Amino acid sequence: MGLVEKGVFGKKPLKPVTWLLNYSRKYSLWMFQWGLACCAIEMGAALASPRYDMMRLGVIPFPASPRQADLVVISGTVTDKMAPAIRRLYEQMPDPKYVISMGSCANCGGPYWDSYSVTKGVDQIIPVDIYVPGCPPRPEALLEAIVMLQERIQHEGIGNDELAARWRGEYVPVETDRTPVQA
Amino acid sequence: MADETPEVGAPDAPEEAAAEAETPVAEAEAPEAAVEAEPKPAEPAPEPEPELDPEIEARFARFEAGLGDGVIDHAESHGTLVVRVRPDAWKRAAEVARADLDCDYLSFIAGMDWMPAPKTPGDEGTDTSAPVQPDTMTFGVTGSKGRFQVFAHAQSTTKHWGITLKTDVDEAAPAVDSWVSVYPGADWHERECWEMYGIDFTGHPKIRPLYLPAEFEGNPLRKDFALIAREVKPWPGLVDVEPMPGDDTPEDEGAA
Amino acid sequence: MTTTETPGFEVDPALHRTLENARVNVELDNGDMILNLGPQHPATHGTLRLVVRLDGERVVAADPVIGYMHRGYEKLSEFRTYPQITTLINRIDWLSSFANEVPFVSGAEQLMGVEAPPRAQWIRTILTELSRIATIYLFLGEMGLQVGALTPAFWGFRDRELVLNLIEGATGGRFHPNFNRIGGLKDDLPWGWISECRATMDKILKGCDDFEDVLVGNEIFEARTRGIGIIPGELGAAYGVSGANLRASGVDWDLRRDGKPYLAYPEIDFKVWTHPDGDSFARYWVRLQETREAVRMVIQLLDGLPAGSIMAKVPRIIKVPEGEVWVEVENPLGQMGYYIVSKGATGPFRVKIRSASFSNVSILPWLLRGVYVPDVITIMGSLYFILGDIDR
Amino acid sequence: MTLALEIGWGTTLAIKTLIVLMIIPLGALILGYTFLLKMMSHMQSRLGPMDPGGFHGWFQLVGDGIKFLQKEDIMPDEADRRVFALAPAIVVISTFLIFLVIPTGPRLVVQHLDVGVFYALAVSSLSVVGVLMAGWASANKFALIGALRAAAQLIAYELPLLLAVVGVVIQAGTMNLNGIVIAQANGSIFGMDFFGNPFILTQIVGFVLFLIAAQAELTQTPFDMPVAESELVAGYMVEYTGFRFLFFFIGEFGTAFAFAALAATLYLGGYAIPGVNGGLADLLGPIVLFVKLMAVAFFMFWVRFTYPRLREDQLQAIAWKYLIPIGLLNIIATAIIKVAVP
Amino acid sequence: MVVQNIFFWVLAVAMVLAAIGVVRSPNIVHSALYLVVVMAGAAAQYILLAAEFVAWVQVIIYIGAVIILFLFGIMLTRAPMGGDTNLDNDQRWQAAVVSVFLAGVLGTLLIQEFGKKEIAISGAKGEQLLHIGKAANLADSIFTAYVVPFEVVSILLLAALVGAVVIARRD
Amino acid sequence: MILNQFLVLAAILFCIGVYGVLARRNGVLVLMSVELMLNAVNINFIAFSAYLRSVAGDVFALFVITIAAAEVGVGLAIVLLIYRNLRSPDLDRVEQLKG
Amino acid sequence: MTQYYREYLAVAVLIGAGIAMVAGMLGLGRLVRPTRPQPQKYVTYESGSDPVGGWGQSNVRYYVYALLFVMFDVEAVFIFPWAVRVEQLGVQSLVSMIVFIVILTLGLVYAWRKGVLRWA
Repeated sequence: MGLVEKGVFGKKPLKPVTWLLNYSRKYSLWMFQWGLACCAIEMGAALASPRYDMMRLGVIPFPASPRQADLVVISGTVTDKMAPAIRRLYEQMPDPKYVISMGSCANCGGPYWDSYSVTKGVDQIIPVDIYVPGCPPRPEALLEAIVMLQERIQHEGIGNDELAARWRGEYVPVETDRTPVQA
Repeated sequence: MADETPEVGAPDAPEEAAAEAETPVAEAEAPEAAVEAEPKPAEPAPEPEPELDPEIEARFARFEAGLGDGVIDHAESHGTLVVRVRPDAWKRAAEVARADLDCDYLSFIAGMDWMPAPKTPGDEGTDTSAPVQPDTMTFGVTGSKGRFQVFAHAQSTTKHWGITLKTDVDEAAPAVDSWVSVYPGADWHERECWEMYGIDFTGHPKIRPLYLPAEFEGNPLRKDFALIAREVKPWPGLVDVEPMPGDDTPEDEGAA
Repeated sequence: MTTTETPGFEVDPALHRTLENARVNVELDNGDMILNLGPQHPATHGTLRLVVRLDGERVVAADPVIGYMHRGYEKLSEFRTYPQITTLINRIDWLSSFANEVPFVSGAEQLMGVEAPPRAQWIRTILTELSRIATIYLFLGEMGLQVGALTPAFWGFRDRELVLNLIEGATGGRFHPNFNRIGGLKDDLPWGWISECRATMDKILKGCDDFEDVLVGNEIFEARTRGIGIIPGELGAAYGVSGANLRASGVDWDLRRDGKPYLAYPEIDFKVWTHPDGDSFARYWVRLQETREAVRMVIQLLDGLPAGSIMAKVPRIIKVPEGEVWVEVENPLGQMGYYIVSKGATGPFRVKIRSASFSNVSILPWLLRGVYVPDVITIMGSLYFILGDIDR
Repeated sequence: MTLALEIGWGTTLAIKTLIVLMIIPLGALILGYTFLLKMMSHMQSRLGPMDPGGFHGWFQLVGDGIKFLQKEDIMPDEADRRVFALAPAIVVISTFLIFLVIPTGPRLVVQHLDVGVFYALAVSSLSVVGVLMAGWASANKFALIGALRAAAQLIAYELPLLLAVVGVVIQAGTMNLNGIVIAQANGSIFGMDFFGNPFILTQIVGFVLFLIAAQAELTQTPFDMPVAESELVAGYMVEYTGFRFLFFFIGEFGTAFAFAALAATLYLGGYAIPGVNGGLADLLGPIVLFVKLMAVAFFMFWVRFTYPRLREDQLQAIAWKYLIPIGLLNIIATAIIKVAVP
Repeated sequence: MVVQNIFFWVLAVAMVLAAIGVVRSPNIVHSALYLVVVMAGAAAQYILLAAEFVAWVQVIIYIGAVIILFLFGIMLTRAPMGGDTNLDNDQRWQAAVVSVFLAGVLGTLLIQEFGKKEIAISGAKGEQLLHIGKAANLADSIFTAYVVPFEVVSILLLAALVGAVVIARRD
Repeated sequence: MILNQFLVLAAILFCIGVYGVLARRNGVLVLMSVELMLNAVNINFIAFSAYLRSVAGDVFALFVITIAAAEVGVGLAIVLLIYRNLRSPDLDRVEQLKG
Repeated sequence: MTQYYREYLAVAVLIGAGIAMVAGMLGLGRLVRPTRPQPQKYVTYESGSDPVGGWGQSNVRYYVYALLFVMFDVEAVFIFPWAVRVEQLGVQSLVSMIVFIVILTLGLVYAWRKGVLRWA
C-alpha cells in the first residue's frame, strides 16, 4: 500500500518531496540511549558535554526504548551473551533505522580479539552503516560519523529497500558529497 | 592422596609434546631478554622459611592458634601473609580468619590452575606473541599438592591487615566447602570460580553460571582451554585477509 | 529465580528499614510480576540485567544477571606481556583508567624489585587523583539523573571534560592513557601543566558547590535518598563492598591511608570522609566530600612535586622473576587489587583481578529486597558501578 | 461579530475548527522547541539543535514530525490491536477539546460555553482513560506500571486542580471563561481598578495550587514518575512507534499549552490588557494571551528541568495531605470573604 | 428539530450496541471501554435535553472517575489480554428471556402512557428549559429545597469511604 | 424530540443491564451492569425534567450519579475482598463462603 | 436555544475533526512508511530480554487512591454550582457547604489516620 514500495518517490516531479522527507529524517535522528562499554562514556560526552553537544546536529537522545529510535550507536564491546539482545533490540526499532558501530570492539573485537566471550564485530549480528575507529573514538569522531550518516541519509532513497539489500550483503551505492560511488 | 607432587602437569600427552616442540622457537625469540633480566637462578621452590616480619609472624601465630593442624604451610610474599590450609579445614579457616583475625572483609576468592599452558599447536604461522611460560609444573608460594588450588584474601577493616588463604583441590573431583555462610559476599566469587575452573563449592545456595551464557561449554580459565581466535588467526596475524573494496580483483567487484 | 540469602548473618532488624521491609506482605496474591530491567535499560548504566520480582510496586526479590560485558581479562592476561596488559586493564574501570594501571604496574615492580623514582610516584598520585575526580564527578551528575533531575548530569559531563583535558595534556590519552611504565612513567609533565591544573581544580571545587546547592540541599533529593538502601557496615564488609560505599556506612577504612603504603600518599595530608547513615544520601555525600578532598590532595601534590628522573633503570625486555604478589589500592570505586603469579616469563602466569564494582554489586540481592521500584534506581545509582569493573 | 455574521456561523465554525486543529500541533511545537530543546540546552550550557533548518535549529521539531510520518508502525503481537490504536487518539482529542473554550479575545473564541472552565477540566480528565488504555493494550509491564502510576497521579492531582479553580469561580461568579476574564478586567482591588484585578493577586494560593497540579497533570518533573525513563523506559508509551507516539507527544505538549493558557486566563487576566477595548482587544488578544501563556509555561518548564522527581507515594502524599486540604481551606476562605464583603 | 433527532438516533444506536458490548464482551477491559461509550452517549443525550451541567458532571464523574475505578479494579484482579470465556455464568438464556420480556413490558407501558408527547425545545419554552439546566439554577435548587438530601449525600459518601477503606485494606 | 425516545432508550438500556446482572459471573462486570441500569434511570430523570420543566429531575440525576459513584467504590472493594479470599472474582463462588 | 445547540455542535465538530486529523495523519503515514517484518520486531519490549509471563497485577493502594478520588470528585461537582451562586445564596448556603466539606474531610482524615495514604 505504501507509495514507496511502488517507487513513486523516485519520480522526478516528486524530487522536492523526497528531499524534504530525507531532510527531516536526516535531522531527526532520535538516538537510542544505550551504551555498552568505554565508548558509551565518550558517546555520553558527545551528547551531554557542552563542548561537543551532539544535539546541535539534530541527534535527540530522548528515547530509552527502541520503539521510538532511529539510530543506535553500538558503543563498545559486544559479547556473545549480549549479541542476541542487540539483535532483538535492533529488530524492535521501527524502520528506517541506522546503526553506527563505535569503537574497535564493536567494529572487530578490538583489544579482545582473542577473547572467548567477545563477538568480533557487531556487523556479524546487525548491519552497520558507519564504523567509527578508535579505542575509544573521541567524541569528535562520533560527530563526524553522524555527519557522514546524515550525508548518506540525504542522498538515499526512501524506505528500506536499501537497508534490506545491505542486510543481504549486497553492495549498495549511495552517492554523497565526499564518498562518490565507485564504478 | 599421598603427599607426592606430580612431576608432569599436562595430562594430555599430545599437548605436552607440542609444548616441547615449541620451546626452542620461543627460546630463539628472546635470548637476550633471558640474559638481561635474570637476577636469580631458576630455582623452582621458594625458600619455605625465610625470616618473616615479626608482625606477620604474630598474625600467623594467632591464626594457627585458631585453626590448629589445619595449616599446612605459611609464608610471606611481598608483605602479605599466605597460609595454605588443608582442604577439610577450608571453611574453618574462614571462620578463624573472621573471628580471630578480625578479617571482616572478604576481598576475593579465586581459583588457580598450576598446569603449564599447552602451546598452541600449529605449523608455520603459529602464534608467537603470547609470552612463553615454563613448561614444567611448579607451584607458587607455599606450594600445592596438585593442579588446582583455591585461594582467597580476607582483610580487616579495623586492624588493617589481611591474609591470603590457599587450599588444594582434588583434580578428579574438584570441590571445596563454600564460604557463603561465613562471608555472604563469597557467593558470586564462588560462582565465578565454578564457572572458570569447574571447581564446585559444597554448601553454596545455588551454583550457576555467572558471566557466560548458559550454553557456553568449558572452563575458560583452565590452562588447557584454548583460545580459538588465537588458533584461527594468530597475532600478529594476517590482518588484511579480505580484499578492500577498492581492489580491482574481478571476483570481488561489487562486494563491500 | 532465587535470591541470595545471607545465611548465618544477623542484623538487628530494628536498625535497618530495608530488612524490615523485606518481609513483604503480599497484598493480592495473584502471581508476582517478574520484570526484566536490562540488559538494555537506562537505569543499569549499560548492560547489567536485573530480574526483579514485583508485588505491586515493591520488589520481592532481585537477581542481578551480569556477564554481558565479560571480556575474559584474566584469561587474556595470560596471553599478554606485562606492558601489553597495562593497555588491557585500562579498560576495566573505564572511567578511571589511570588508576587501574597503577596497582598492576606496582605489582610488577614489586616482583622485580624495582622502585619508581619519587617524581614518578608523585605524578602517578596526581593522575590517580585526577582520574578519581573524573570518575566521581560523573557520578555526582548522574545521580541527579537517576532521581530525575536532568541538568546536573550535563554539568557533570561539562566539568569532567576539564579534567580529561588535564589527563590528555599529561599523558596524550584522553580516556585510556596507558602512561605507566614498569619502573616509572612514559613522560614528564608538559610545560605549563601545573598552573593549568591549579586553575582547573578551582573550577572543580566550584562545581562541587553547585552540586551541593542543586541536589544536596534539595528537599526532593533528600526525600528520595535519605533512608533508602541502607548498607550496614559489617554486612557491607562481609560482602566485600569497598570504597565510598563502605565509608558511607561508617567504616573508616581507606587503603590510601590504611593499606600497604603506596605512591605518595604517606607524604601528604588528607582526611578520610565517612558518614554514619549508610544510605544513598550518605554515599552521595561521601563522594562529594571525596572529590573535594581529591582536589586538596592534588594541590598539595603539585606544591610538593619533587624533581628528578621519572624512570628507574629497568631492562629493555621485561621479564618478571618468579613470585606472587597481592597489590591493592583505593580506586575511585573501591578496592582494586591484583594477585599476580609470575613464573619468570615476559608475561604473568595468572592474574586475579579483584575489582571493586563486582563486590559492590553483589550486595544488590540483599539490598533490593522490599524496596520500591523507584528506589531500585536510586540505590543502583548511588552504589555507582561500572559494568567493565563488574564483568571484567 | 461582524465578520462572523457575514459569512454565517457554519463557515465560522469550520474556520475556527481548522484553527484549533492547527493550534494544537503548533503550540506543542512552540513549547517543545522553545523550552524542551532550546531552554533546556541553554540551562545546561549547551546550544541545542543548531543545524536543522539552518537558523538555530528551527526545523528540528517539524522534521521530527515528518520523520515520524515515515516511521514504521509496529503493533506488538501481544497487544490488543483496537485498543492500542485508539488510545493515542483519545489523548489527542481530549487535548483538542480544551481549546474550545479558551478565549483569545472578546469575540475570538470557538464557543463560549456556560460551564466553561468546568467543561475544560472535564474533557482534560478524559486523557486518563486513553493513558490506561495505552498501558493495558501494550501488553508490556513497563507500560502497565507506567499507566497505573499515570492514572493514579492524574486523578490525584485533578482534585487540587478543580479545587483551585473553584476559588476563581467564586470570585468571578461564573464558570464562563470569558466572564472570568471580564471579571478580572473590570474588577478592582483595594479600590484601585486601573489594571483590574488579575486573580493572581487575590487567589495566589489557588494559582500556586493550580501550577503544582498542572505540573502533575502534565506528568512533568518533579511529578514524572509515570514516564520516568530511568526506570520505566517510557512508561505507557513504551511500545508506541511512529505517528502514534507523536500523538502522545502532541497530547503532552498540547495539554501543557492548554493548561498554560488556562492558567493565564484564570489568574493573569487572559487576553485583556488595561485600557484596550473593542476591536483592538480582539486584535491584540491572542498576542497578549500568548505572552502570558509563555510566561506560565516558562515557569513550568524551568521547574521541570531543575528538580529531581518524587517517588509515587511521596507524590500521592503531597496531593492528599497538603494540596487538597489547602484547596478546601482556600475555597472556604474565599467564599466567606465573598459573602461577608459585598 | 431534525438535527437533534439525527443526533439522538445515532447516539441511541451507539449506546445500545455498546451496552450489549458491556454485557456480552468476552474481554473484561473491553467491557469497561464499552461502558465508556454508553456513559459518553448518555452525557450527549443530556446535552440534547439541555441539561448542560449534569452532562459534564456525568463526564467528569463517570468517565473521569468511576471508569478509572473500574479499570483499577480490573487490573488489580485480572486483566488478561485476549478473551476469557469464564466471565458468564450458565443462566444466559434465562437472563436473556427475562430481560427481553422486561423490555417488552416496559416498552408497551411507556408507549401506551406517553405516546407522542413532545419535549418543547424551541422558542420561549426552549429558553426556559435552557435556564433549568444551568449550574446556577441547580445550585439555587439544591441549597434551598434540597439542603437536607445534600447533607445526607455527604454522610453517605463518608460512610461509603470508610466502608470501602475498611474492606479494601487488610491489616 | 418526543419524550418516549428517551424513555424507550432508557428502558432498553435498563433491560440490557438486567441481563448483565443476571448473566455475568465476574463481580466487576455485574457492577458495570448495575451502572448501566443507573444510567438508564438518569436518562429518565433528565427526560422528565425537560418534559416537566422542573429542576428536580436534574438535581436527582446529580444525586444518583453521586450515589452510583459511592456504590461502585464499595462494590469494587467487596469484589476485591472476594478476590483476595477466593483468588477469583467470580460471584458464583461466593457460596463457598456460606456455612 | 439554537445558540445552545450550536455551541455543542461545535464540540461535536471538534471531536469529529480530531478523529479526522488522527485518521488523516495515520493514512498519510501509511502512504510513506515502510513495512518490513522482522522475526523479533513484534516481540514485546522488555529491555532486550525474553518477556516473561505473569504481568497482570498491580498494587491495591492505587485502588484506595482512586476511591478517595471518586469521593472528592463528587464533592467538587457539588462545589462548582455553589461557587457560581454563593454570593446570591448567602450565609445559609455557605454554612451547609462548610458542613458538607467538613464531613467529607472527616473521610480524608480517617483514611489518613488509617495509614491508607502511607505505602510502607
